[in-house]
Amino acid sequence: MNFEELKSRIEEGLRELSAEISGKEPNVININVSRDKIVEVAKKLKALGFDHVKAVTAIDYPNERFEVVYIASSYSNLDLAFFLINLRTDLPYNDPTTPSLIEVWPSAFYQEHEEHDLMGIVFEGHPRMGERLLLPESYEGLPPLRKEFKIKTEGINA
Amino acid sequence: MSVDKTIRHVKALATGIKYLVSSKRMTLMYPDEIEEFPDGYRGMIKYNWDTCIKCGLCAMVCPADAMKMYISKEESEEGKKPVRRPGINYARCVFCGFCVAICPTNSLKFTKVHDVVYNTLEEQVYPPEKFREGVPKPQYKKKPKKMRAILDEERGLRYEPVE
Amino acid sequence: MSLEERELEVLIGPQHPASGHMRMIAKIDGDIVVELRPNIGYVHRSVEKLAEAKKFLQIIPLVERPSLADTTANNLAYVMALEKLLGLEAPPRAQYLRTLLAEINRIHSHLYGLGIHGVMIGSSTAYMWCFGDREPFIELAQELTGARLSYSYIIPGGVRRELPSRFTEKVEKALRYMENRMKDYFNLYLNNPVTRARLEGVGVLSKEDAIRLGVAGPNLRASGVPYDVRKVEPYAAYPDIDFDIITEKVGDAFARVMVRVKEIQESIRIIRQVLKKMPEGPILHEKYIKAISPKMREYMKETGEVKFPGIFANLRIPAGEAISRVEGGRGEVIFHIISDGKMSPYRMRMVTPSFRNVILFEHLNRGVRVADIPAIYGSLDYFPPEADR
Amino acid sequence: MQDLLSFLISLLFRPCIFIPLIFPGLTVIFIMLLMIIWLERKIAAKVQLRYGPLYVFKPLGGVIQTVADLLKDLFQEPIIPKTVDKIAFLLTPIMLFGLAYLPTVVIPVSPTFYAFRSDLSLLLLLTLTTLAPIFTVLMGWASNNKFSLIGGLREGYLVISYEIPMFLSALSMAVLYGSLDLVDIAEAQKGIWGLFLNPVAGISMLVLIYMSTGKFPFEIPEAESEIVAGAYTEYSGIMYGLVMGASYVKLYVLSLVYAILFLGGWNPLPASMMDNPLLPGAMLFAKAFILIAIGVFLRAVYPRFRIDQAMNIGWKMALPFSILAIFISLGIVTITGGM
Repeated sequence: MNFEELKSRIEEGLRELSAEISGKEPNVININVSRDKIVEVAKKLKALGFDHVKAVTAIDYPNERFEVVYIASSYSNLDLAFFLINLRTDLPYNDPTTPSLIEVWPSAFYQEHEEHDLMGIVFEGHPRMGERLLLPESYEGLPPLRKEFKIKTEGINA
Repeated sequence: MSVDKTIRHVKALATGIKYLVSSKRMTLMYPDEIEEFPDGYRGMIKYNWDTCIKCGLCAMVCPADAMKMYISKEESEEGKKPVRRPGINYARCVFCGFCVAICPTNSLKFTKVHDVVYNTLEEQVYPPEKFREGVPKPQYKKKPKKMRAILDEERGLRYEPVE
Repeated sequence: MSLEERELEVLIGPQHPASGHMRMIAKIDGDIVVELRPNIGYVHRSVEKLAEAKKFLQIIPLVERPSLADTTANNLAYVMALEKLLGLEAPPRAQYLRTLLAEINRIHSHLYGLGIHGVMIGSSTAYMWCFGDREPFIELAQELTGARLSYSYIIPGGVRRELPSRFTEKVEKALRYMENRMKDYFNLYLNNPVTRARLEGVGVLSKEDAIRLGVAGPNLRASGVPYDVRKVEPYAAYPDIDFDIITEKVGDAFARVMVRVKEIQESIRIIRQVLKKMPEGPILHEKYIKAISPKMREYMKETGEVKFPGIFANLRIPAGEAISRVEGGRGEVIFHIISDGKMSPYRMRMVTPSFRNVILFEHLNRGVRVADIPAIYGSLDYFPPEADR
Repeated sequence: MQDLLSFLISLLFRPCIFIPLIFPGLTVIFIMLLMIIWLERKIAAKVQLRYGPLYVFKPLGGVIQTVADLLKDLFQEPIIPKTVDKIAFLLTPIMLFGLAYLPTVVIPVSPTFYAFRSDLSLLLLLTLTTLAPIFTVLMGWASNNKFSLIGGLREGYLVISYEIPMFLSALSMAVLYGSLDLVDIAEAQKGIWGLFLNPVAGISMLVLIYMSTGKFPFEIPEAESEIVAGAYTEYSGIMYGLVMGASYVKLYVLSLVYAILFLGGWNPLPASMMDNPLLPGAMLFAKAFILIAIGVFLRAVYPRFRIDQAMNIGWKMALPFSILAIFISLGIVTITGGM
């Protein structure tokens, strides 16, 4: 399967879900959706054969938005395994909640939990929201991956 | 107990006995013997005071903030303006060798020294004046035998004394 | 008696001979594990955040640190992402050298995993043998790169060292040694009826579950999914190399061990081909060679040691986004880098195979016996610092 | 002066003093312990391509290492956790070691040299060896630690699965020789050793000895990678030394019994050498020591079984085999009309 073919097939599959689809050669397909459609889009993608999530990246654009990127691909169909689907959704800065996709992709379980822990995104429907994963239980304060959380740098002079 | 299992038990025991009676060993008897490292080993770094052009690239590329630019006192007083030279903090150094690789005049060079003991954290900081004196000599209670690791088809690694 | 009273909660780790830097909270009923929850994060070092404060080249040693036994995979994946953003490719010889180091690293990473697994089920001999036999390969890598484990060998546009003299010969000796030793590994450990009894049929991961849970690396292939990044999205010199993807059908602990053992044998094959086919040529992209002063270029030719051009100190990466993946010893490493054209990444996501395999602790340790916990743990080749990053 | 010395020596060679204090009693136990722990580490090291203990007295390959370890243990602070049951916690190591040592009194050294002779000495000996595991279970409970508890329970489960077949195997020899007296049994093997007469009993008893003393592949009650150190988890210093030593002492005692039951005891020494206990004693000790050495060698070869697998071996393999062994003995007795 080549890139264009897959892109058009995805476009066809997601026609009614008002998803913005753009491609980046040779193997990345970006799908932008709003958060209320994301579960449906994920289900469609799973039906197309993208059966697992490789990574969940949350990106902080201060005072503007959060972006959550699910990088999905396929294990069961090795033709599709070459392609990486980036399912993206933007979240408003003051309300970083999005439905969890663990029902569709259980492989996102720990990834979502980590982004919750370190970036403060709330994945609705995830059973471990509010629990710590990597940070100590007693940690309070800003989620460390936020841009507001500054770390000290020393510079080159002693 | 099947025959196959019995055979496999016997084979395992026989292999154990084979190694019990053989005299192969992999150990390098550190610290009585120490390994002489191959060329290009990324050990502690020596500094050439004279060829250094004080460009600061080494401090800029250092991933661990170990290499820093220190004010070189004498030179600064002489020239009436601050002159900065690199110094290293071995408490932080990760021995990646980026500073050596980026130095445009080869003023930083690797040595093969790596096993040095310090009593305090402060001792591990080498400002330029100390840095130029070279790397400390490892101190041994008894002079160790220097051994070279030789790859061997029979034994994997074999250590041979270096003359 | 009610069910709650029957259950005993056992905290395995973080101070336990076989827990590693993590805690497993096990609820057991008699000798049966009812539920096990991994509690990770004890060695979290926040690589993703630190990367945002460091310059691109400085991140190379940083990404290596989480998985010290398998540094090349992280190093390579990170640099590949940078190269995608820079729009350049390393010259062929550099690609071959990268492959060479990656495969040497895979062998000693697998031996590390097998050894730890050995001592977890009680075979101290398997542990000592594996750790001893890692040594020739570490010695080889040390000769090539100058360091035992934290190689930092791969840089944007190439690699840092030329092949040392008589290296091929030395590699061949180590490979032959390993091939011979494998027989004794089988006799004493892998075919030992006690080992078999402990591993066969324990912690079975079905193909469907492996796919559903997004498992990575040998653990995935042991369940019968022939997924290997080296074939799916070939990088470095892998397109030119002939090798097989190792899979097993059963998906139990023994299958996972066997995948690793066979991959060592496959790596031996790859290394032989790499050394045979190694092309001549530069080992750094010419764009960077040009940026190096003529005197230093001369020095590079003489010693085979690559000097960095001055621009490396403050390397700027064009704005954009790149995802790279590499098949490391433990599985697929993924880097997702978002650059805004400055000297540090805007966001760097690093997903390691161990982190993706954490989910297996919960999944596989249901209804097994207490003694199976270490047997399953070890078979996953799980490395806590790698998962915590 | 001379008289006093010779009197003391003759006193020492009185069976009721020699046996409990010298051989097979305390002195030899102590030397054996130091030797066997060193040997265990050395054998494992050799198979694993290492040196093992070496630096404490290098000319003899570090044989004094265990003494150094013992001294270290002696001077280590004995930590008694607040939450333990103090009396049980402190008492069990002593009971464990004492009960492991006690059966040595019953063991004869030569046909004429014994501290204690009874028609039922084999039974008495076996009974005494079964007492120790009870204290391991108690130890697991007294430590108030989950790993200790699991370790103690594991020991409990194992005891019932190895004890019965081990008794049956041992008793099959009693059937064969028509006596429960260890001296009689050893004397009956002047010609053929018991192992060759009834190999089924011999092999199953040997495996069960290693199982009962926690040698690999049956090192289940103290499986380090699973339950830290089992019942011994909370112990430190000399108390740990005692409990660790106890399992070796048990191995030593059972090896001696095995040597008497299956390897002919002090045979094939001629009767003229039997007057002095030293030579037959050395013979007996050598046989037992080989068995111990094999036991510790297994560590280098095997991983450990899971508890259910070990219990399977006890119930489904060793038990039928030991019953078979009894029938073999009965068969031999019927055919030959008694040994």
